[in-house]
Amino acid sequence: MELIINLSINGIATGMLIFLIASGLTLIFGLMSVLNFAHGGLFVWGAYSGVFFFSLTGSFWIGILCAIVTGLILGLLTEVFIIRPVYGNHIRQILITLGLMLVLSELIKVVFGPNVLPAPVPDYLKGSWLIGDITIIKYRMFIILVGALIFCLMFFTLRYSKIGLIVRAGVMNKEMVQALGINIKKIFIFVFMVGSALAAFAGALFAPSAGAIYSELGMEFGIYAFIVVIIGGMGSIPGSLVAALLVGLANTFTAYYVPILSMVVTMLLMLIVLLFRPQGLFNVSGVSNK
Amino acid sequence: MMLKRMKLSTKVYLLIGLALAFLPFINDSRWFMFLMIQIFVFAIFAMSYDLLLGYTGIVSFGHAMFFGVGAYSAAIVMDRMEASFVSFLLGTLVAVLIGGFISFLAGMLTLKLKSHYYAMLTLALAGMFLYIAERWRSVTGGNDGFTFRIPELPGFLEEHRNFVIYLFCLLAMILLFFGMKRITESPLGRVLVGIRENDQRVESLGYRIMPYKVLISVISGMVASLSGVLYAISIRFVDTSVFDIQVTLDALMMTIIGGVGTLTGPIIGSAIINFSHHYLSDLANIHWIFQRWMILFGAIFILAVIFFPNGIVGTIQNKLAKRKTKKKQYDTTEKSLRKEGA
Amino acid sequence: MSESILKLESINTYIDQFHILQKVNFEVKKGELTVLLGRNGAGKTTTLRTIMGLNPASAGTVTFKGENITKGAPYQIANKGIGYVPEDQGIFYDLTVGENMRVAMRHENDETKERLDWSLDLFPDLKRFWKKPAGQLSGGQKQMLAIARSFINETDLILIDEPSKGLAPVIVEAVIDAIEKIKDRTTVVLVEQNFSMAKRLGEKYYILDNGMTMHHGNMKDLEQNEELKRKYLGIG
Amino acid sequence: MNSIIETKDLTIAFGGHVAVNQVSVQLPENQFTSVIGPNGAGKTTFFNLLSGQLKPTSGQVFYQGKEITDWSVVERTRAGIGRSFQLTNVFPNVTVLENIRLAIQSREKVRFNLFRHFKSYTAFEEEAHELLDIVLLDEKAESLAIHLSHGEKRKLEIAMLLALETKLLLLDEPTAGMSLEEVPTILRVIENIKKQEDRTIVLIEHKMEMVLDLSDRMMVLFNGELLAEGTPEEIMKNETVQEAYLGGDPNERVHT
Repeated sequence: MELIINLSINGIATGMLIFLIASGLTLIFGLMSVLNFAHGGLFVWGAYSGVFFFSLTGSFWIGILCAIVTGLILGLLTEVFIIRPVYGNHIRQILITLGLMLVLSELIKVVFGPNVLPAPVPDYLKGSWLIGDITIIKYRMFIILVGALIFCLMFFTLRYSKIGLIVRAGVMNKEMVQALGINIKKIFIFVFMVGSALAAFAGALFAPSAGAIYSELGMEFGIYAFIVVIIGGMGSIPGSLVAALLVGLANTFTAYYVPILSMVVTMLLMLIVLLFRPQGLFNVSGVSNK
Repeated sequence: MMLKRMKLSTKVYLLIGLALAFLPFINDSRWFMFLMIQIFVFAIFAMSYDLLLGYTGIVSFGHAMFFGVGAYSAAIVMDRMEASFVSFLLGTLVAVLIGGFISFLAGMLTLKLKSHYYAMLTLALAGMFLYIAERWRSVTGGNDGFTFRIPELPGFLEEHRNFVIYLFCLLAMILLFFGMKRITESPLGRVLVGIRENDQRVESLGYRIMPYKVLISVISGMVASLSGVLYAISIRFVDTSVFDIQVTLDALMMTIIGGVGTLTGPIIGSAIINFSHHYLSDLANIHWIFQRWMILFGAIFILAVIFFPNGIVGTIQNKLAKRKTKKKQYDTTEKSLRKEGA
Repeated sequence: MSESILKLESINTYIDQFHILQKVNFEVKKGELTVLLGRNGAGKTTTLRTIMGLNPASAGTVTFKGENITKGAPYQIANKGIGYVPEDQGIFYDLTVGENMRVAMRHENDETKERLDWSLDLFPDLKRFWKKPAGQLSGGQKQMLAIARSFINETDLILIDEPSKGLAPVIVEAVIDAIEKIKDRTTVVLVEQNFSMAKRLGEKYYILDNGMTMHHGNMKDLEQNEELKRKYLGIG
Repeated sequence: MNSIIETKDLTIAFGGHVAVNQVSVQLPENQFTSVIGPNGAGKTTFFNLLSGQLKPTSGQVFYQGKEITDWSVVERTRAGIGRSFQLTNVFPNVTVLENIRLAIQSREKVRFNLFRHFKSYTAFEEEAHELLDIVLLDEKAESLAIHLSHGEKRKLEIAMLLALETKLLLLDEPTAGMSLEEVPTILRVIENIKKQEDRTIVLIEHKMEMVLDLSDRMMVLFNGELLAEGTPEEIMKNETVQEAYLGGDPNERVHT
């Protein structure tokens, strides 16, 4: 029983991390219908700048902050120079952002060097609590909390805030939103920057839990994020959360019981979903898949 | 006579092929031959990619898995069996069958959905193959890979083995080029273009989309596997790098830079990318930035997608088409020329 | 003579390679309801879209309240005080009626509230269905929402594109009543195919044909002019 | 008289919006039926339900007595239901000729041949040219479809539909957005199809004179419901129709 609880907590923590990466992707796809294959690149840039500034300043929070700023800046540049010419054309978006992914992960090696970088956990989040036989690793708890917080924040902002309304309206009818006196270009830049910052934020949180980071992480976790978005239903934030938790739990349990299957299980989940519910678990009707 | 009935373009292609066959007599240095073989192999690989991207509008991000499956199947079969002509054929057959089967599966699952599903599924599948290749050490040798022997050629030919492989790959490229060209110019190929342009309309003309998409992805997967077989044979070694996303990216860049939907574009793209790989890596001794030449490529790729979406061949064809338009007085346009010129 | 609020001078607009508006001249006086008439494809909708900056003019000038707005972005033009009700109404279907209104509100202050209350009195249906997704409204209610939404902010000019299109006659009556009240508060430009409606509401008219201004004047004169009506509007 | 297509309580709702509501109608074979109704009345949606682009929320569709409610677009097209689209819907980056050739190729069931060269089917190309001649578009045969004007795209739509040689032709506002000079061409084409044997035409159209002139029967949709159905005379006399659709004094309506 204790084992199952331990594994579940690990799984949920992993799932929350994946959700954090996927949330930015979902946001950008769901609201702007942009497929950003460079999302993993933003994630890995967040991880590196988080670790770099943490070791530079000694403050974990400054590291996180710098990662978010990095995400915002990269998001801004990406939207203006890469995405803007290809709005509305999925195939070109896929191609161009994959090119960007390549550039981003190679640039990591130029800026931070090609070697694996150790990523420590800040002292006050080190260690664990012991409740009976259940070990609760503090940092994992921290990630679960942050993930839940981000989910609530995104969900309620989109549902109830004015900016959320404008963004949703902009997706339905871009022209009309402009004719109502709203600068939709600015809004889209903003959404893209927030999505990118979420990816970078996820990177900065991920680094300490992995212990070490390298530039190929972007591709690996980019794939995870995409799988989660497919399983959850393209563009649905609750869908992403459920799918991410599912993937996290499935991964943790198979890694323990059938280690050889741990990579394949994510794929299997996706295949099953594609087979029986190709539109994903929580499809948003507005941005459906067909 | 055969020659008379041939179109001008066909003659030109054959002539270039013939010229390439004689190239080793001018420069037979090992590295040059090797480079040319790489160009041929990747040209085949990129052409198979163009069938999907350029002619049907399907984006695959896992094309490397066919390449890798081809390379591994050939290598494993030849490693386990005696290096004979039979094992070579068997390896090729296995490679093509597995390649075809995977693309069939991926196609059935996602091709009825929008383009990005196929892209993501293939990306993930390719990731899975890489993982399996790394973990299943008893068969694949893990990250280190393994070398294997290829069948010995009779007598005199064995002395010029590189030359034979060179000719073999060149011949394969030429045959596959004409084969794929015929597919794109067949009634089926025209339906594919219709699907690329407007898939819903194709349905309301009475064509089912799925069989076409699946069929072309199977053909493409099989050809890609073949290029993997040739690759393995040409270097007599295989490791997990054949499954790398980099391989897919190479095909993508070759196709885009050369010209999507042209088949000749990917060949030219393959030549450009392979030559640049070679020379830019050499430059790494001069400045470390050249070790990171992928940045440069990525940037060129991005610029090409934005400003140069027709690639080299596509742009030239457009120019020619415009000139012809002026002659003809009415506005003939860009790609319509494709079916005549190319 | 009242002052001119909007003026289009030899406006040329292209959509793709098509030359849609060819030297359109058009002037609206403050407080007057001007109707744009003409056959399908005459360029009426494009004229409104050019004013809004949605299909910017390639030549000519658009002046609004003395300011040149020809090259303005749609949102800038809207913020100068022009409301727009497009032909398809531009309702955000998945948002509720209230959310549709909120998206349009530039400020949420007393003045906006006053305008909101006023329009809810004008269209009680909107109040009733405040929390209902706008996609579920009837055609007439959608039209009302679109109109109410277009002047929720301080608005000096409203452009309304064919409000009677696709509506049952009873509902058209309600829309006419509403526009009559609105025109006391702001200047209105109306594109309309339904001549009986145009006749009842309009003070001035402009006739477009093939992207050119063919005729303009007082609505009362047009009513008498059988020849004009037959020639450009196909009625009589 | 046999009905070629029949609907029973055909209904489709998008979210809460009922676009087509309980429409039951029989369209007789070899007759010309027009569908009229204001914008947003559900005419195009009704067509989409007949041709299979949309599946109904409830109700049934029958074609020549067989239920086809669950049939796909492809199956319906092959069975003989062809349609043109309101928003032109052609293959943009291929030539005008090729657009039609693809339709002929489908009709001739040349679907999966990947060994012969497509140009070896010379009859297809000849026929495509003939069809282009009929709609006065042959001089544009080698242009890319994307470069056609709106009216020309409409003509191409109709030529593609003709190429399919279907029993049933659903024409969705074939002359909308055309310049006045182009309309007679299309009218003549439609009249010619009407004269052919074994052709049933259903037309959505706003131009009343045109509808009254051509139709054997008319059906009026309003707010997704079938308001009336009958001969043009019956429809013109029908008071509900007068009131709802034509909106009072018909002389005051701008005919466009």
